[in-house]
Amino acid sequence: MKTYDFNDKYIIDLKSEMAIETDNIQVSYGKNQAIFDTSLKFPRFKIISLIGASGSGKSTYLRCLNRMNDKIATVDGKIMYRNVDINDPKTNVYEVRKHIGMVFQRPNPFAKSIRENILFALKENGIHDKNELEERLEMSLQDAALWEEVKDELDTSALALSGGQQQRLCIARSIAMKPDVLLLDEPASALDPISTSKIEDTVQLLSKNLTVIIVTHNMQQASRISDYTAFFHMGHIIEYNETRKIFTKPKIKATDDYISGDFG
Amino acid sequence: MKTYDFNDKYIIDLKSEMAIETDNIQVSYGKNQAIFDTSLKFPRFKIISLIGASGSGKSTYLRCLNRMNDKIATVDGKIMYRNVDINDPKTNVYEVRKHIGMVFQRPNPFAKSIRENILFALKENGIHDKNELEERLEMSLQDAALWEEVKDELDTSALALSGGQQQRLCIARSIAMKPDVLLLDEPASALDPISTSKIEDTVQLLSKNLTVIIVTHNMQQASRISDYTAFFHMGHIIEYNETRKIFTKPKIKATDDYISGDFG
Amino acid sequence: MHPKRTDKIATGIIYAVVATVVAILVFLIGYILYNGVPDITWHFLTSQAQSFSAGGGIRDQLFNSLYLLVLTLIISFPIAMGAGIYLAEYAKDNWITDVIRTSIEVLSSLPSVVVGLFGYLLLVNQLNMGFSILSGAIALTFFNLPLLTRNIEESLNSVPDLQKEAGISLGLSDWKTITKIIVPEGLPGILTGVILSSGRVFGEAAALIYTAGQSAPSVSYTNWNIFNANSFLNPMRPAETLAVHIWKVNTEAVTPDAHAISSGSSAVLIIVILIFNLGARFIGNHIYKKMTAAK
Amino acid sequence: MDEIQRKLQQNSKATREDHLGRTICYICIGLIIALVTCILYFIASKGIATFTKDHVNVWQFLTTSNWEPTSMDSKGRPMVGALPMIVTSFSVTLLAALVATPFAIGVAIFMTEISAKRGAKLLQPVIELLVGIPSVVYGFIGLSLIVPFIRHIFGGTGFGILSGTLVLFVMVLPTITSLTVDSLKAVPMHYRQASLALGATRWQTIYKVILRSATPGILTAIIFGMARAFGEALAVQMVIGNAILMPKNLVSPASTLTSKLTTDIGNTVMGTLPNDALWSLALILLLMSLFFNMLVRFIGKRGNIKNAS
Amino acid sequence: TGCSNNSKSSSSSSDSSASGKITAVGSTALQPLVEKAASNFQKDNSKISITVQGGGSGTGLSQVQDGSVALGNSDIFAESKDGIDAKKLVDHKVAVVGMAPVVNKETGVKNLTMDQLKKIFTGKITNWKDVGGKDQEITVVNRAEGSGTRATFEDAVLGGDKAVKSQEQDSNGTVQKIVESTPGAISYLAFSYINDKVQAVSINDVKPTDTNVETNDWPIWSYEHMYTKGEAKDATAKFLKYMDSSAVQKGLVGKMGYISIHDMKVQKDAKGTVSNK
Ligand SMILES: Nc1ncnc2c1ncn2[C@@H]1O[C@H](COP(=O)(O)OP(=O)(O)OP(=O)(O)O)[C@@H](O)[C@H]1O
Ligand SMILES: Nc1ncnc2c1ncn2[C@@H]1O[C@H](COP(=O)(O)OP(=O)(O)OP(=O)(O)O)[C@@H](O)[C@H]1O
Ligand SMILES: [Mg+2]
Ligand SMILES: [Mg+2]
Ligand SMILES: O=P([O-])([O-])[O-]
Repeated sequence: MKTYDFNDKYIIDLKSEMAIETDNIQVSYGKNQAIFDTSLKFPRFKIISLIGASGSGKSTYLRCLNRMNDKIATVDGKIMYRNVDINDPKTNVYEVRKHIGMVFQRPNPFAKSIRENILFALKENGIHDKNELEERLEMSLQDAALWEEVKDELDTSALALSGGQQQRLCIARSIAMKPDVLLLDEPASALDPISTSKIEDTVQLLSKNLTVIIVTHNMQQASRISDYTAFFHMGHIIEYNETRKIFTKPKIKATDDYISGDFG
Repeated sequence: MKTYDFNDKYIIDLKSEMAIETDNIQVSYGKNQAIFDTSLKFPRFKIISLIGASGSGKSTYLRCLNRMNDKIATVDGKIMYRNVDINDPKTNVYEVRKHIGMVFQRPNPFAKSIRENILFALKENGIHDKNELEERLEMSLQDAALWEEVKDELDTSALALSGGQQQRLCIARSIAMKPDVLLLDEPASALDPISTSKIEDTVQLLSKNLTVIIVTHNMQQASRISDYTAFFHMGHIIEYNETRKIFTKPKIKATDDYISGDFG
Repeated sequence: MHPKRTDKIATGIIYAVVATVVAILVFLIGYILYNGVPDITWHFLTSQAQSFSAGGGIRDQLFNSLYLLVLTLIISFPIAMGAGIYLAEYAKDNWITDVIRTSIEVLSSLPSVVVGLFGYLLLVNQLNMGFSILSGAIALTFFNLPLLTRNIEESLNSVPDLQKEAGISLGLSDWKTITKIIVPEGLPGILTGVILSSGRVFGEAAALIYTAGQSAPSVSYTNWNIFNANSFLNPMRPAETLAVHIWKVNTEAVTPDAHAISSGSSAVLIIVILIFNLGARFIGNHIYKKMTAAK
Repeated sequence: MDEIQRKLQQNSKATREDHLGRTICYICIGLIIALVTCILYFIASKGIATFTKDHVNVWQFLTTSNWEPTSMDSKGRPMVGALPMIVTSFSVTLLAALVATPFAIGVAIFMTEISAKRGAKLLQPVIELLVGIPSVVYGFIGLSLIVPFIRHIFGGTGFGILSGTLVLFVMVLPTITSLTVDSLKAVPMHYRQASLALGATRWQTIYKVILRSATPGILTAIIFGMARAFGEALAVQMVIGNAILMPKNLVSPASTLTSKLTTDIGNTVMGTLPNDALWSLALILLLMSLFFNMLVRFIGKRGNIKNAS
Repeated sequence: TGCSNNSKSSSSSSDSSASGKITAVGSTALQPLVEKAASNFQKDNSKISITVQGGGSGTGLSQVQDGSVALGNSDIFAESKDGIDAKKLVDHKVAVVGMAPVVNKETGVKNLTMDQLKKIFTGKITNWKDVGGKDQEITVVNRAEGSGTRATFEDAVLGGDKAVKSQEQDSNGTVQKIVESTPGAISYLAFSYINDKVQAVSINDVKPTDTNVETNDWPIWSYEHMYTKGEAKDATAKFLKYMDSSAVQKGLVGKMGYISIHDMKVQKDAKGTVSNK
């Protein structure tokens, strides 16, 4: 494997309003450090892709952003969201996760009906108004481009849906909470191309109202849908720039090698 | 979902020597028929991709070719290999599987050392000659492009390898048996691009000595590596042609839609 | 074709082994039912036991067994649930957890006489609870706890982590996620555990001889005041269960029809366990389907 | 500070729920630990009295074979030698496990590898029913069928280790089987696929791949079965003969720790040597179950290490 | 506290007004009689609830001594049990029970001399042919050490010698079953447990009958005791009085295979000395 200098990095300086930013994030699993000193800013209403080889720490980094690494890893550094350091142990993680939703690589609907999948968390959060619930149900399924396919079988088990539908349901479930930021960890890697392109459409639609950070292995996908792209390598952020620039004129050799498949 | 006429199909007429061919294969899981009437011929020393949407029956079809569907599904029709109908219940399935190897979507090394992973099946098949075993070990790891990476740690656990390495180990394990045909079911879908491209290289190398049939969701992959491509749709074979032709000028509308992502 | 032949022979042997085990069970069940079913009459099920004359029934013993089971479950299930959740969801991988697990295993492999004697010493004598259903239920809790705990832990662990991540990522508390999402999914497994441990509670005698006692004072089935000594619901009365009854009529062969009573009782025991088994499975599936909207 | 900022920094219902849930769980686990501590303390303190209060020599207790707590030996020490009971307990336990294990493994293989659907459906209830048959019933079936059968074949009284073994065999079969099934099921599906795809026969796959990787689990199953056998009282008591003699062969009456305990406990007076000595037997039982557990842990750890390296 | 002996009695002496809770624990040989008597007694005294438990004579004596139960049932004198302070206990003899050697029917033996019996139980005679039976090995089945039945039998038969080590069973029913089915088996049972499936053996040509017990011609017998800690009070006293009444002594006792203490022509003290009444 070629070795690259981790200090050789390029991070774009962004000026617009930020949805969330991290400041010198370090993550360790026990004694193994998985993320080193990562500071990134994610502009509002944009789609940002995280790319990099397997094990480079993309998931680890993403999971910090809504504290999903609590109890699994130790996370140092600041994560600023609405001027609050949400990595502070005193921050209410449950609130954090309501505002920063997450969708995982493998679809994980609850073993409940489609309706309950969406409404469960809403009800638990104290929304009991029938109309409001119905509205959110339809709105979120619409936004996840699933409404047409399931509107007649809202009370059947979510597990009966196809993989792609399940994944869109998971997205719908997240956006029903009206999050500010949506984190997606390889949401389409287990899916066929058709389902994948549906998910991509959904994501692009969503970015009108929220910020999307998406981990992907699929370079085409990153270049198709995202505004910015961050390239990770062995726990270090190597390059963060506009997607167009990353894929046409990467500033760092490592990025170039990775994108052209001449890496490692 | 658009509907297509399953009778509208195109199957290339091949003349060269065949490694294996299927004649009117039908597969059912209980009452659900998953594969209808599929007749395909796979030329020797070529790479053939099977593509199609999720659930279209690619895996099901592939698994028939070395009888891995025994006891799971009922398979009707003929599968000719070296002039023997290997779908005949009287055929010795263990012999069949020695000649027609298979590698699965998720790497599945045994919880044994790297060496034992390769040698296990050989020893079980009565090969006890030290030299021969060593030779096969090295040869197969070389062919799977893994030798350089593991030659110094042959006696450590295979589970300590990375996903990509594990998958190449599984390929090595299969080719150590010196099969005629190698079946690969989405061998790279769980891997990152670098590992993927290594697997692709391996496959291309292998096709000098054997026939490879590979299921993939990745259209780029299919077009990069395979000589022929078969497109499945809802259990039917729709189009089978040279890869170049399939991806540039598909003869059937369904194929065209699928490839251009305008499908379903 | 050598491996193929070995395969055939091995398969043959396994079939023979399975056939033997099934034969043993069929014989045992057959023996118990064949000997016992003819003795089961309505009178047998609904009248009081007799010690010196023939024709006694097992009404009180049958009720005591069921009541004891219910009490045992009431005491042990919530504790096991809490402990199971702890082990499946909260326990860290450290020595404290190791100690806890060992404790639970020790509890589960304790000989029932030892538990009985301990119950006798602590509950009956020290705590002055006397020979009573409650003492018995607490003693049986000792058996039930480890079985149930382990089972609940396993059932919860078998629910994929993905489900927990899903719940948590929606801003739900761990507790909500566990109780509302993971537990319902683990329910069929949990129910199986309850059935299995109930079987054990039903059949247990050694531990009960020293705790719930071996006499069945006559009680009134119309007295619903559980604090009244005469009430069938009073947990402080001694209560001979069916299994203890079988043991007693056999060891103290003063009842002329001891053989018939013990065969009849054994058959009743087995039948109750069977019914319980099937019923719980049925109900379990039903609940599961309802909760998960599966069809 | 806006609403969201404030909420982010405040505890909410979810926080409180979590605290409550955690507390409940801690209480439950605490209760269990308290129970175990309590049981260990009570039995240990009672069981040790024989040695501290009645001044019986521990070594003598474990290695001599004369059990007459009411009489003294020539040196004026009470005669309580538990050796025959210890030997018999171990004999029946080991033999029962030895006989039951092949059956259990066979059935487990059938349920997981050969006929995973129908076999499991048929045998699962079979096993659950075997668990459900009360030990008294096993005891009486043993007394009325097995003892005469053994007497018929081997002569003598029919009571003894052999009868005990046969009864225990059936009783531990479900324990060992269901735990073995669990450990076979835990072998990842893809091992089977990999092996079959390489042309291995089913038996080769089972024997070389599945049983190998399930070995720690199977050993655990056997040990739990042995723990069950070691502690079983009523059923064994009915068929073992209850004679405090060193077992000469498999068909002479003998006595296990549990059978001695159940037979005598009601006839002794709390606080006297004969009673204390019985509690010492209970203590041995307790220590043995501790020992079995340690063994399982050890095997579990070893198994993990082996699989990982 | 659940079932202790705190019997509260009302000031009135009227029969049906005494109330309370009595627990009687101990001898398994006595348990059926007390159980039956208790249930008859409760028909007229609905306010008194009586619980009868087995557990063995040892348990009965130690629990009544601890004060955890009101009545301790025992087949043996408190004096002859280690660890029991007999002075604190008050003895209430409620019945007499005879015990006899029993043998498997196939042995062909119906009578033994006292000496032969002793030699069999001490292991000196090991084959039935030595005492006039079949050529068959003798299998001795003893009651558990500490059982009242065994103590009584050994007092009367062994004269201080030690019994041979052999099978021990803790209950009459099991002994009965084993003697019935094991060829060559010998044991002993209380009269109430002897049935026609086993052979009761005469000693020195004296038959094991109630009449012979009453005159001490049959020497193996014992009292059934119900001990109280200190003098019995209130409900307990009332129940003990009932046990001594003719309803029990003339009816129940005989019906259940025991002998009424009032029918005895002799009496026995704690040391085993028999004297005329
Ligand atoms: N739960 C965990 N415990 C310990 N180490 C972990 C854990 N999860 C990840 N790691 C380690 O942290 C490093 C980064 O892993 P991470 O999963 O973040 O990579 P990734 O870029 O998401 O890879 P992939 O593309 O395969 O998903 C790896 O070395 C991995 O082994
Ligand atoms: N073991 C099985 N039992 C029952 N039905 C099955 C089984 N495996 C597959 N099927 C069904 O057969 C059909 C074809 O499935 P198959 O797995 O062959 O599709 P595929 O093309 O490989 O899809 P994917 O791309 O998702 O792997 C599907 O409808 C599927 O539900
Ligand atoms: Mg990842
Ligand atoms: Mg597939
Ligand atoms: O009546 P006993 O059980 O003490 O012989």
